[in-house]
Amino acid sequence: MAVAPHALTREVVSARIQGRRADVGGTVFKYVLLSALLVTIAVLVILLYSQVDRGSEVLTGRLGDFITSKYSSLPTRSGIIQGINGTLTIAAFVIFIAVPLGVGAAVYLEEYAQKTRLTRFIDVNIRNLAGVPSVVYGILGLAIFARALRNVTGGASVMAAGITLAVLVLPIVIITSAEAIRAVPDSIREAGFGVGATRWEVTRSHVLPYALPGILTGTVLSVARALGEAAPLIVVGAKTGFFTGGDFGDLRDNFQALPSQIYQFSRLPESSWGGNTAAAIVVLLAIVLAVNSAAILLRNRFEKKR
Amino acid sequence: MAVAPHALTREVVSARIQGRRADVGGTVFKYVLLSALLVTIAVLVILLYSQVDRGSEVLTGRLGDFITSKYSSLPTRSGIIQGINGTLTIAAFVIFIAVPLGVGAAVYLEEYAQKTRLTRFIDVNIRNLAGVPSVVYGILGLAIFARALRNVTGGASVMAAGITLAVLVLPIVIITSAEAIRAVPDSIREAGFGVGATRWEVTRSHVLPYALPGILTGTVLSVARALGEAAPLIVVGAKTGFFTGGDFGDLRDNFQALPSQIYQFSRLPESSWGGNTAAAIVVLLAIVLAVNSAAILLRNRFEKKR
Amino acid sequence: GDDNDDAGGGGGGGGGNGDLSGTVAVSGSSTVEPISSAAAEAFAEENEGVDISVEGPGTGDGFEAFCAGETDISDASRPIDEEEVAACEKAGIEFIELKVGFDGIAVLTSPDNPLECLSFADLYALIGPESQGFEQWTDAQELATELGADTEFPDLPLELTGPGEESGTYDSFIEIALADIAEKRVEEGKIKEDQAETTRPDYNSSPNDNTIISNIEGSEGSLGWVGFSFAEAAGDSVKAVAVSEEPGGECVEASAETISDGSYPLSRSLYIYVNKAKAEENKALSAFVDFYLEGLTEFVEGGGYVALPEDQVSETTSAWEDKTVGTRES
Amino acid sequence: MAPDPDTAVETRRTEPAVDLAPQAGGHRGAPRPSKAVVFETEALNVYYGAFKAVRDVSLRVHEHEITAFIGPSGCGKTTMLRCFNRMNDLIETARVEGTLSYHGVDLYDPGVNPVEVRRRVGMVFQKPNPFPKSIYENVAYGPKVARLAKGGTAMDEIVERSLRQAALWDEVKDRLKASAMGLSGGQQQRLCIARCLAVDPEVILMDEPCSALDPIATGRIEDLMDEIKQQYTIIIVTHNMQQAARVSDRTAFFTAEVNETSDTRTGILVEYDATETMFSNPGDERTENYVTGRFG
Amino acid sequence: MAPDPDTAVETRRTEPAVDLAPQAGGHRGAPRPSKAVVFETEALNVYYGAFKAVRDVSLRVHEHEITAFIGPSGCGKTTMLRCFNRMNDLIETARVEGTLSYHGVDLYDPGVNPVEVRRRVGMVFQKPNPFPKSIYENVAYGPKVARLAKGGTAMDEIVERSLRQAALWDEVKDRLKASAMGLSGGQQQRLCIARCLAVDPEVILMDEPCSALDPIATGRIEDLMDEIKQQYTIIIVTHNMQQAARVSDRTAFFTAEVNETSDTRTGILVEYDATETMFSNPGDERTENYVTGRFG
Ligand SMILES: Nc1ncnc2c1ncn2[C@@H]1O[C@H](COP(=O)(O)OP(=O)(O)OP(=O)(O)O)[C@@H](O)[C@H]1O
Ligand SMILES: Nc1ncnc2c1ncn2[C@@H]1O[C@H](COP(=O)(O)OP(=O)(O)OP(=O)(O)O)[C@@H](O)[C@H]1O
Ligand SMILES: [Mg+2]
Ligand SMILES: [Mg+2]
Repeated sequence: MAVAPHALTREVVSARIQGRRADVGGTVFKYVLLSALLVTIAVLVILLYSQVDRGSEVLTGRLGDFITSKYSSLPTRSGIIQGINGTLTIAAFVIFIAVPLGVGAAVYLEEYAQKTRLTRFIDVNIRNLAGVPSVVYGILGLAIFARALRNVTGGASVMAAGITLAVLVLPIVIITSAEAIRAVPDSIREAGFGVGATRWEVTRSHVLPYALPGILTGTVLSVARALGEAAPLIVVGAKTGFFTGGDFGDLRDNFQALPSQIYQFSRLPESSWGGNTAAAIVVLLAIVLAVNSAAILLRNRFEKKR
Repeated sequence: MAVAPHALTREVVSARIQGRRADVGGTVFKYVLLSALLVTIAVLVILLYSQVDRGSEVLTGRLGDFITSKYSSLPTRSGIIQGINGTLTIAAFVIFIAVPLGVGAAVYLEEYAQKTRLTRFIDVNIRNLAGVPSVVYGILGLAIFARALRNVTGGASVMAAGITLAVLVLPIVIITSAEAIRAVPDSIREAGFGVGATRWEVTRSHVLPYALPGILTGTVLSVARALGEAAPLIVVGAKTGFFTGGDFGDLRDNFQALPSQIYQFSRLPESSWGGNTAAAIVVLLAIVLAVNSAAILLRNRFEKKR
Repeated sequence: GDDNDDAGGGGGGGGGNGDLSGTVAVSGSSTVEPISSAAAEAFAEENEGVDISVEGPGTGDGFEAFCAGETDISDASRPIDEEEVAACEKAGIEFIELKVGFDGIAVLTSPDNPLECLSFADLYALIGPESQGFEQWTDAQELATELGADTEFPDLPLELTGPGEESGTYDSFIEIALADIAEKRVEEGKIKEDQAETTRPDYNSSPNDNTIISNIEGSEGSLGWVGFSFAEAAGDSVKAVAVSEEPGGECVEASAETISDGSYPLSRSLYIYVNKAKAEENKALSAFVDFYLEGLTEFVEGGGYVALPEDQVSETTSAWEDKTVGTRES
Repeated sequence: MAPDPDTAVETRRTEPAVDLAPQAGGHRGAPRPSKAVVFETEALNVYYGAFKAVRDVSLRVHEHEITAFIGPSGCGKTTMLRCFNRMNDLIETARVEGTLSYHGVDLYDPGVNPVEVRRRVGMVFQKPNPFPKSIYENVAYGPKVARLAKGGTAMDEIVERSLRQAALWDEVKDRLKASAMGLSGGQQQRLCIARCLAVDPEVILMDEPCSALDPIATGRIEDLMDEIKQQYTIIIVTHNMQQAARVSDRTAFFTAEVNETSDTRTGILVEYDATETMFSNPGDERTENYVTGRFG
Repeated sequence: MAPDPDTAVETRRTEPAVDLAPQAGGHRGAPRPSKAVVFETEALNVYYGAFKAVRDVSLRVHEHEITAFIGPSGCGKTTMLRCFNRMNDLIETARVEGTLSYHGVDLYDPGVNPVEVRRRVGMVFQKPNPFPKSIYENVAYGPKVARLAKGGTAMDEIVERSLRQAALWDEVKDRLKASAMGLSGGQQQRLCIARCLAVDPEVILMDEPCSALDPIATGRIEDLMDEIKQQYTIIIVTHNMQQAARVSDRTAFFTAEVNETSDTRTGILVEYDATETMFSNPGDERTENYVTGRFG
């Protein structure tokens, strides 16, 4: 070719293949990336440490009480059982409404729907829905689920809140699931169709299992988001003060949830309530952690199977 | 084989290949999926319609004024320029801090880091961080960016808020980017390494372009989330009343952002402020829409190139 | 009355009526919320069948819901105003106004600030509508002097933080400290009519008292106001300034005594408003109010506020027993 | 135009195009007992978007025979093959014109269920594409969806038989539960053959099934084809002339024709006849050049 | 043990394993002028996790020669090939033991930069894997990262030359900007060959480069190999005995040996010698059976 014949002696070759082409971009990049990671980790550590520290008195002194008591205006007697119940109920709504609906819509869009102008329009709209501020969902939830449908939901109840948050995370579930489904190689679909499977069989047996880790990631992001939203709950009508009730299973009753409870605690005098605020944050983090761990276990189980 | 020899006449074949195997699951499923989609679309329509309707007076009567005036305690004079400035600035912080850091960290984790126990631990933690309630990030932002670093940020400034929200969405950017990068087929990497490219070159030329649509999706979700968060801004110290300043570029100054302004409007008497609330929501939705459209255009450009 | 005849009802100790059922919704001032909460908690312990909730979004928000018929009791850290009365009337809601205690408004600054005492005129010069744009304490000196004050302001940047418009504390502060001077200034033509009931617009407002306190403790030239109980809870991290009504008048520090005997000028009364029609048809509601008033002193003091003197307690009790409709304040 | 009805071009063609000449030579070669026609295409055109990939193909595929498709790379063999079980439906831009009948039934009739077609017309793809699942599951999936066996020993038997037929059993019998993605290229290809056999189809379409196989495995697959053609109909795409000559009964030679105007290449059927004829005495010069390796 | 230093097994082997016997036969065959040794492996073992895929391979690859690797599917040919340019580094479970030197330099020395190795030892993969970009970009990418040309006409020339060498130019010259994913299987394979040639490497590793190619394209690629071996060193994996016989100078025959205890299969080098010898007069019965097609 254009290049002169190589005189390949041991020395020449050794020099050549041991040389490192100036990969400055690569090296700089690598350290930039690493520091990005470290910053992120540092945030977690600071966050956890500061909260555990501030809440240590409550967490070590009266954790059982704190978790099982209702809210009281006395900081030393106040607990968060109502918030825990509400948060778990809301999570259940999200998991049982938003996840199936969202994954279903994503499957429909990616596997069934023709790629027409209409589906593109729908796709754009779903992306826009994901960007609607959560307060707006709160306003919507108040108008529709807490007021217009009060006969069903019982007013500003945990059911209204759960449905509102399910609607809030629905677009996120759809988008992340659709992304995961789109990443499934076509050759796998062809293999399935090739042995005479229906579209539904191909979807169920091959597309969904392959996309599952990605779908789980999106789902967990959504559930976690729902667990952490305070503003729409407050707008929908989470009780921010003392109330009786809020028991687990009271779907059509007054409710409280951990994030709004934390928000409320954070407005009470810091000196006496700071410990409760921090302890409630730690409990919420523990719940999020549990949800995540469950999802990661599931994810690993399915990734191994790939 | 085990099956008797086929007697394939025209009639037999015709009956066979025209028959539809009872695909009840598939059909039911299809309609479930379709209704999931319709519900989602319905929500958007209701949302938009109700807000545009409620805000129509402001939107048609004094839109220019509304967009260019500062907040005033008189509903008919109040505008949202400070909120718009704050929101745009915060979006800039997220785009210029969280996106590069997040994509960088994802690339590092997926392409560079060895899969050790440590990286798995980091991965789990990032997933947990994504589940930390936004209020908690607000508390963290108040403590670190608004107080400890007040010499840099100027206290409860838009800079403090922007950094707080950048930190808030960082884990989401990392997770969705990592998911997109993981979906890049190994054969593409092998092809790149095979012609003597460095890891950085393979990442830049092949992995990132291939993963770009997915990364963009995640990024847009994150920016949209940041545009819509109210609770952490209020905790960090968004001004919920009148204030001078809040001009574009005043990074170390008092600030307001659209979501917290909407939250504030929504707490003022409905009869006189309802129109402003709805109009502000419509403006925020328009901004989200613009961001999304830009991202979708980008996405399509890069998908075509695949 | 709080009859205690049915001993079989529930295992709750004391004199509750275990058979009561129904709902009671309380909302309104976040200042009064701890008092109502304490009452509600004690009541709920004895009456498991009653669904009771107490919230504190703010006095104004509370009246809005109350006059829309959404709540049974509205907590207030100021008397109901004319607009709100009109709204209630329009909705056909009659209410019983019950005074339950006193709260002071503490004027706070940083412990590093040399200032010891401020008069209403000083406060008007620093916070009133005419102070818009003042960035240094000394910027207000001229106006304060014009109003007859002789306080010497420190040469520090002025950083103001206080509650927002939705808060009863904001309204009370204007009402008590600024309104009289502002009225005069309107007459003198120095400010416009619609500015009379406002503060300067350019200050840091927050609905979160902790944020206010932390802003105040953060800088030397800070100034702000919060409810007395919050100031007390904040301890030594901030300094409560003594207040005098007239320039050169007696400087009084906020304390339980000075607030209850009325010598601390920035003190206000706390109220609950009960929906009369609902109280008549809802046994649980009337029982709750009975219970509330019976333990009133305990609840008020437990919340960190100043209890009513004997004579006013009986005034309140008789207003409830007579179901006196309408407001006697304002 | 074409006296031998089994191999020649349809006489009903709509356009008497110039490129039909070579096919007219198809009536030489040893006459065979006429077998039932499985596929019959008539003036078949296949497009990818605006690009015409295959033009005017008319041919008949016979029952219990092996039909080989040969021709240079890019001439549309894969494209043709994918028409026979409607796999082209899955490519959004692909479009088929003309008629294609299966046992006399129009395959592209709206009433036809492509799923049922594919169930009966199996396919081995050019690039091995095992499911990212275990070896066992790869083979068992087809029979499961076709309800041929519920599982248990019946399924085990199908899996073993199929893997044996595909000459893979010995190599994988001890790791049936291992992932198919860890197999070598040739092993994956045989797995895909086994997967196709497992559903017991009527027709098997094989797109270069032996391209990644060593001579031993290739020989086994060829033996298999010979054995099962008693019951099945087979169409095989191959680049290996010896293989086409060895195993097939009829051979279709495609080539790509450069379009003068647009400078794109469209696949056409040059000649279709009994394999013996095609290799010993082809009617078209291009066929002769191709099969004898006189390249150009 | 192995008098012919060019083809025989290394005498420094650490373990005198029983399975070495066949390789001892490597010293027959016509002696050739001894060319420089490019690769030398010594007791090379390759593992995937705990699974030993290749055992104790010792051989020498010579400059300006074509070395063919033949053997049944799954015997470790691809695995071996991927050791020569350290592509195995990219498989997390893969691990290499023993030594492998390139022009006397230990390839697995920590000081060696695998990027530089791959730049000089190019590879054509078994499954065609074009970048999901345009045809032009596929070919131009290697020269770009190797800074052989900045773009413009210099790059255009490299692209054209490479595509011509890979016998693809005529088919794609009018759609260089079209996506490589729309090419047929054989076109993709030739594109990957062109991509590899474009960086002007010292050694080219080809894993079944003609498996999806028709005889015409195959002939062109074989001509190409013959032409460029004056400047390059080529290792080719092939299942086509004729091809191995036609093009290669030396042939290595691998097979998979069933391990008695674990019932897994490990690849071993049975025999390595001049191609003439291997096909006319092999030293090992297994080789003879394989190359003559006496299967089993
Ligand atoms: N990534 C991998 N992980 C685990 N095992 C593997 C992997 N790649 C190959 N193997 C196994 O290693 C052995 C050798 O595989 P290799 O791909 O080298 O075979 P080959 O000789 O190239 O076969 P073929 O001719 O079929 O391509 C096979 O048993 C295969 O299953
Ligand atoms: N999905 C597709 N989109 C666009 N063009 C395509 C597509 N698939 C194939 N083509 C084009 O159609 C023509 C025929 O392709 P086809 O795959 O049928 O060829 P082939 O005969 O199978 O070739 P090979 O022997 O190389 O596999 C080629 O020019 C190819 O580039
Ligand atoms: Mg093909
Ligand atoms: Mg291989």
